[in-house]
Amino acid sequence: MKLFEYEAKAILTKYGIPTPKGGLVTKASQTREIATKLRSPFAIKAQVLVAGRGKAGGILFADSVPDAEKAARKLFNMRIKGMLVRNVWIEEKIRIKKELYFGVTIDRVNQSYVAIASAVGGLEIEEIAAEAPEKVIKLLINPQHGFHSFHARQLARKIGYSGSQLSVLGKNFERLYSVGMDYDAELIEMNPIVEACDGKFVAADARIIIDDNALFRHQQYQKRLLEGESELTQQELSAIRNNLAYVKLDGNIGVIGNGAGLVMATLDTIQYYDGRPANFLDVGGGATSKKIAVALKIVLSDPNVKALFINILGGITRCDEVALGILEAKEKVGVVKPMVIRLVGTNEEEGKRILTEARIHVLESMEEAARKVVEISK
Amino acid sequence: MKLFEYEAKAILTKYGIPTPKGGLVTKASQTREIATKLRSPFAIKAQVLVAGRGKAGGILFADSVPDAEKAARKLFNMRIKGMLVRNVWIEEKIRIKKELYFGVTIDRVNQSYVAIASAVGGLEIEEIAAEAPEKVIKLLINPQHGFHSFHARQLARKIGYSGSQLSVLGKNFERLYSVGMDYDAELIEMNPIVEACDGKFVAADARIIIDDNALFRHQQYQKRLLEGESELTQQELSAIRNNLAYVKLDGNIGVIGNGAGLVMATLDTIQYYDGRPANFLDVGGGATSKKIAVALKIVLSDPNVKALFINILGGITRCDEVALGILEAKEKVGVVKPMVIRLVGTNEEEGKRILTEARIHVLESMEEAARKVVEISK
Amino acid sequence: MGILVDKNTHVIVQGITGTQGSFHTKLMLEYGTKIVAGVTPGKGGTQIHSIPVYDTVEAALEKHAANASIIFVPAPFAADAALEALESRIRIIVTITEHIPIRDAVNVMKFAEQVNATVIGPNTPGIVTPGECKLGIMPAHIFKPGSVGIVSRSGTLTYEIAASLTRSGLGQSTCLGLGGDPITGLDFVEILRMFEKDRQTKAVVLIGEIGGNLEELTAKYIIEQSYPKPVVAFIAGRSAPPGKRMGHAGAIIMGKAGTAESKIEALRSAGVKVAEKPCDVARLVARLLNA
Amino acid sequence: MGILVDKNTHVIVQGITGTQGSFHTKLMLEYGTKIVAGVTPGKGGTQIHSIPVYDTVEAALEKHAANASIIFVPAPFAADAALEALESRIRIIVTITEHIPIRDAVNVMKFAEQVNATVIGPNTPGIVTPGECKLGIMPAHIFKPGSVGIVSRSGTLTYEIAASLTRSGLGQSTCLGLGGDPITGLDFVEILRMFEKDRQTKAVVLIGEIGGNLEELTAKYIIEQSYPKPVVAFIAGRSAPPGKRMGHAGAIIMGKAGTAESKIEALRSAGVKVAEKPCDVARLVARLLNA
Repeated sequence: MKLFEYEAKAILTKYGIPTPKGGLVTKASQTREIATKLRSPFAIKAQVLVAGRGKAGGILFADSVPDAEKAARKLFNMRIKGMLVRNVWIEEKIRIKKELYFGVTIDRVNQSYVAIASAVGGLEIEEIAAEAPEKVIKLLINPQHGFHSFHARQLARKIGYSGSQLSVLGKNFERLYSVGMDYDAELIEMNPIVEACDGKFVAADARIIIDDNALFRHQQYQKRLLEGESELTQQELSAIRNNLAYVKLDGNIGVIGNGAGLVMATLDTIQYYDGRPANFLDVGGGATSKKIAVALKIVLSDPNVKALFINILGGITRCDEVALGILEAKEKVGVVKPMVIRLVGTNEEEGKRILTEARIHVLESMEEAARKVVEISK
Repeated sequence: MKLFEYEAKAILTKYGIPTPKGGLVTKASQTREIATKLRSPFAIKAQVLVAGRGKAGGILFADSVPDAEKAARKLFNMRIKGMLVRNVWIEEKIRIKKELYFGVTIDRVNQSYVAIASAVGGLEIEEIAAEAPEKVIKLLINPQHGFHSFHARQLARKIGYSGSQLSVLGKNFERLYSVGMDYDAELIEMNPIVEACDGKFVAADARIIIDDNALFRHQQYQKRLLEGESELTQQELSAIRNNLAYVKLDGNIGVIGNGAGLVMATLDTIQYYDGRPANFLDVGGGATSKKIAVALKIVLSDPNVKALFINILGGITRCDEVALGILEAKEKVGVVKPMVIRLVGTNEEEGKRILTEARIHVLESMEEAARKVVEISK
Repeated sequence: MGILVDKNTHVIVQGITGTQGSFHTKLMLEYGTKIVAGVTPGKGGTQIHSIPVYDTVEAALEKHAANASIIFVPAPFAADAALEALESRIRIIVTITEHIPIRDAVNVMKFAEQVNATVIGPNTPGIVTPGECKLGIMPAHIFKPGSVGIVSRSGTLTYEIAASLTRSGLGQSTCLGLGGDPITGLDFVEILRMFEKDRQTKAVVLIGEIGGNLEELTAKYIIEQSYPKPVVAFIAGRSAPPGKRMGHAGAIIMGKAGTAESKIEALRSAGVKVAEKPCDVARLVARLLNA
Repeated sequence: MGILVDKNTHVIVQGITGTQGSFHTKLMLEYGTKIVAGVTPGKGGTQIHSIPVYDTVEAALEKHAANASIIFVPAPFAADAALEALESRIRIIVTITEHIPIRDAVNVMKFAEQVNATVIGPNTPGIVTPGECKLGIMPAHIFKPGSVGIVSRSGTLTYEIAASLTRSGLGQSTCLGLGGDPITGLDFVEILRMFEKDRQTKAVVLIGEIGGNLEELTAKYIIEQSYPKPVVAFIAGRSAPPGKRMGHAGAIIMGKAGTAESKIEALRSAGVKVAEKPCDVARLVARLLNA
C-alpha cells in the first residue's frame, strides 16, 4: 500500500526527520490560509500515488500567496497519469545545495533488507543506478543485527560527507530505517533528501510502501486503503475486499483463472494468439461460487470486455463445484457476453456435464480455448 | 531503579496484560471515593519499594468500603522495613485458584536474558527455586532472536497448562517480555500471576527494576527517581546526582575511596580489624576537589560517623590533586571528625607534602591505616 | 530418490486442526506421506485423522521423531511456527501459508541460514517426490515417478505443466514450488544443484515468472557451471505491465527490472530451451531426453 | 608473551578525541602500545597525538591494519562502537566505557560470540602485558614483566595488588580486568585457560568480588581440570550487605547468592589460596612460586 507524501512526511516528522514546513490543502480555497502561515517561496505538490509526478507537472512553485493559490487551483483541475488530484500539499521551498537519496527496500536475492544511499537524488533510484552506478551505495541489513548508527555513518561517508554533517545525515538514515521497520515498509525512501544551502538536511520528498501482507499490523492505513482515498479503482478495491487479485489491462478479453502463474500464462497465451487481455484476475485456491460471481462482476464492469475466458485447473478445487459456481454466478450477474471455459482436473467429467447441460461449451486445452476466445474478441 | 507496583501495573495494562481493577490513594481520605468504583472485596497494598512487603504487613484485605478505608489509614501510618508508606494501591481482590510466577531477568553466566516460569508463585523466586527447583522452568533468550510466542507457549505448557489457557497465558508472558525489553528491565516479574477461579489470568503483583544505566532512555522515570518519590535516602539521592556510588551501612567509620573494588576491600579490612564501616563511597576515577567535597559532606551527614578513612590509590588520578581536593573539601565542609588518609601512587610525595603541611597525617599502607581508624573509632 | 523428501521423511503438520491443515493432512496421508504428529497451540491432546495433536513442536518431538514440517498456520502466526520448528531442529520446512509479512519472512530465512535448514515457500504448493512423499497441497494424480525434476515459482501453472508431462509419459523425480513471494527460502540455483546430484533426475523443468532476477542468476549459474543436465523453462508474465503485482507478491516488474523478456533472453543465451506456451514444455523435454 | 595482547597488537582507539580517549591514547603511546588510528564520528581528518582520526572504523581500516580496538565512547553509543569494530573484523575489543545499558551489552556479547571475537569489559581498566602492550587506563609504573598472571573484576584494587606484587619482585605476564558489570565479555575460566597455555605465566592471581557466581564456576573448573598452575585469590566484599550494589553494577548479593563467603569457600575447596587482605596476596604468591 502506497502512502501519500503528506502521510509519509507526517510519520518522518514523528521520528525526528526534518521535513519542510507545510500543510495539506483539500480545497483550493484553503490555500491562502495555509500558505500565509508558511514562509515563501512555496512548493505546491499534487498528492497522487504515481511515480514521476514532478515530470508530469504535479509539482509547482510560487513566490507569493496569490501565486500559490493559483498553482493549487491548477493542480486541483489536473489529472496526473490518469489520477485525479484530490489533495495538494503546500510547503516551504528549500534552497537546495544538493539532492541526495536514501532508502531501504527488499533484497530478494539475499533474502534481506538493503539500505541504499546516493550522492545523487531526485530521480528514480533505478535511473540513478543506470546513469551513475558508482554513486549508488548499497548495504545489506541483517534484521537480526539491525541497522546501526555506524552503518548509517558508513553510508553518509561514502556519499561524501564528513564532520558534523556525517553524524546528522547518518542520524536521519537511522531514523528512516526505524520508520521502515516499524511500518513494515517494503520500500521507504527520502528522495531527495536535500542538503540545504545552510548545510542542514531536509527530506524534501518521501515515499513509503507498506507491505500489503503486514497491513493487519497497521490498521489505520488498512482502513484508509479500504474506506478512504487511495490510488485504487473501484474494481481494484472490490477485488481486495473479496481477496481476489485483480489487475486492469487495456485489452478486450476478460480473464478469470485460479492461480497467479496460470492466469499470467493465460494472458500470455491470449497475447501469443494476438488477442488482448482486459485484465488479470486470480480467484485463488478453492474459490466458492460467491467468489466466482464477484470475479465475473468485476471483470464485466469493464466496458471494453467483449468476451470472457475462464481457465480453471481443478486440483484440490473440484471441477463440479466450479461448474456450479459458474452457473450460479452467470445467473446472478446476468452474463450476456460470450464465454469460453476451460475446465480440467479433479471431477472434470462431472463439471463438464453440468456446464454442457447449461449449454456452455467447455474446452480441455488452454491453447485451444485461448485461440477460440481471441477469435470471438476480434 | 525500582518501579512502584502501581507504576508497573500501569505499564502492564498498557501492554494488554490483565491486572486487577484498582486505583492509587495518596491520602487515606480518598479511599472511599476510589473504593466505591471497585467491586468488593478489596486488597489494600502499601506502595513501598521493599521486598517481602506482604509478610511485613503491607498488604491488607477488606470486604467493605469502610473497612478498606480503615485498612488504608492503617497502612499510611506504617513504616515497612523502615520505609514510610506514602501511597496505597487499592484493587479488587481476585478469587485465586492458583498462583504462578513469570519473570525475565539477566543470566550473567550466559551473558543473556532468561525467562523464568513457575507453577508456584507468590514467594520470592529464589525461595521457590530452593524449595521446589523442579517447578522452576528457565529459558535462555538470545536477544537477537527474541522471545517468541512459541517460547511463551513452551513455558506455559511446562508449568502445566494446555488448551486455550496455554495460549492466553503464553500471550501474557510474551507481553511481559516486550515490556521488559522496551523498558530496559534488568528484572521484570509478575509474581504472582494468578489463575483466577474463572480460569482467567491476572497479574496480581508486578515488579520492574529498570537498568540504571539505561535510565537515559526512560527520562520519565529518571526524573521521578531524581525529583520525586523513591526508595532512596537523601544521601543516596545526593550521591546519584553527583555520580558517586554510595551505600549506607550501620557502623561508625566513614569510608571514601576511589574504585569499587578498592572501597569494598577497605571495608573488609576495617572489618578484619574489628571495626564497623558506616558506608561505602566510591568517588570513581579522577575525582575533582568538588566531588571529594560532596563525598565528605554525604559521609559526614551520617551522625553515627566517628572517624573518616580516605583511601586513595592514585593511578591516573594524581595524589597531589587529591590532596588539594581533600584540603579544599575539608575547609568547605568544615570537617571536625578525625581523619585517616592513605594516599599512594602517582605524585605521592607531593600529595603527602601538601597534606602533612596542613597537619593531616598520611599513611602508605592500607592495612596500617585501617588499623588506625578502627582504633580511633572505638 | 528425488531431492529433499522421500520415504524416510517423517513429518509434523503445524496448524493441523485448521480447515486447510486438516484437509491436506488427509490427502497427504492417503498419498503415503509419513505424518507423525500435528501441532496446534491450544489443541494438544486431540487427534486429527488418527494423528496426535500437540500444543508445541517441542511436545510433539518428545514423543515422535520428525525431520520435516509443513506449515498451514495463518499468516500472522506462520513465521512464529517456522521459527519454532527451526529451534526444535527440524531442518526441512514447507510453508504453505501465503500472505506472510516480508519482515517476518526475512527473519525466518536468516535464522534458517544460521542453522543450515531448508525452507520451501512461503506461498508454495509444496514438494512432491512422486510415489514416495507429498509434502504439499498439489493434486496427487497429476504426478508419476520418473526422471524430470520440476522447480517452479507457481502453483496451478506447475500442475498444468506437470500434468502435461505425465500425459506425455514423462514422470517426475521431484516437483517443488519455491513460492510466489518476494522472499522465499530457496532459489532456482540451489534446486538445480540438488537436481544435478540426484541420479534419478535426467532433465529439469524450470517454471519462472516476472519479478526479481532469480531466472537471470540461474542462467548465469548454468553458463558458469556448464550445467550438465538439460533444462527447459517456461516464464509466465510476458504480457504483464510494469509496476503491477500479478497475483503473487513477488510477480512485479519494477521499472525495467524483472521482465519476462529479460529472463527468457538470459535463459536462452544459457542454452535453456524456453517454451512459448505451457503445452510446449513436454514436447521440448521429450526431445532433449531423446537426443 | 602473556595473553591476548603483545608487541604485535595494532590498535585503533574509538572515541579518541574525547577527554578520556585523548588522555589515555597519550599514555598508551608512551608505554609503547602500537596505536595506528583513532575513530570519532565527525572528527575524521584531524589528528590526536599525531594519530590520524577517521569518521568510521571502516575508513580507518582502509588505511591501517589493526587487530584490536579500545573503546572510550560515551555509554549511550559504546555498544554501537563495539559492533562497528566487530563488523569490521576487529577481534579483540577492550571496552573501557562504564554504564553501558545491559541490553546493549548483551547484544554486543552475542555478536562477538557469533564472530568468535574477544570483548574485554565493559567497565574494565583494560589489559596490559608489561613491557609490550598496554590497552587500558591502568597506571603503567606499577607493572613489570614477570610470571604472574592477574585477572580481576576490579580496577584500583587490581593496581593495589599488582603494585604490591611488583614491590615484592613479582612481575606480571599479563594483567587484565574482566569489568565490573553484570554482563562482561570474558570470565575467569576463559582467562585461566589462556594463562594455562601461556608459558610465561607461572602463577595466577584472581581478584573477585561479590555478585554472580563466576568465582564458584572457576573453582569448579579448577577442580575438574586439576588446574596445573598455582592460583591465589582475593575476594572483595565480605562486609557487603545483601541487595546493595557496591559501586560496580555487578557487585550485588541477591538473596543468598553471590556472597564473598560462598566464593571464598568454593575457591578454598578447589585448593586456591585465598588472601584475607589485599597485601597478603604477594606473600601467598611468593610462597607458591618458591614451593
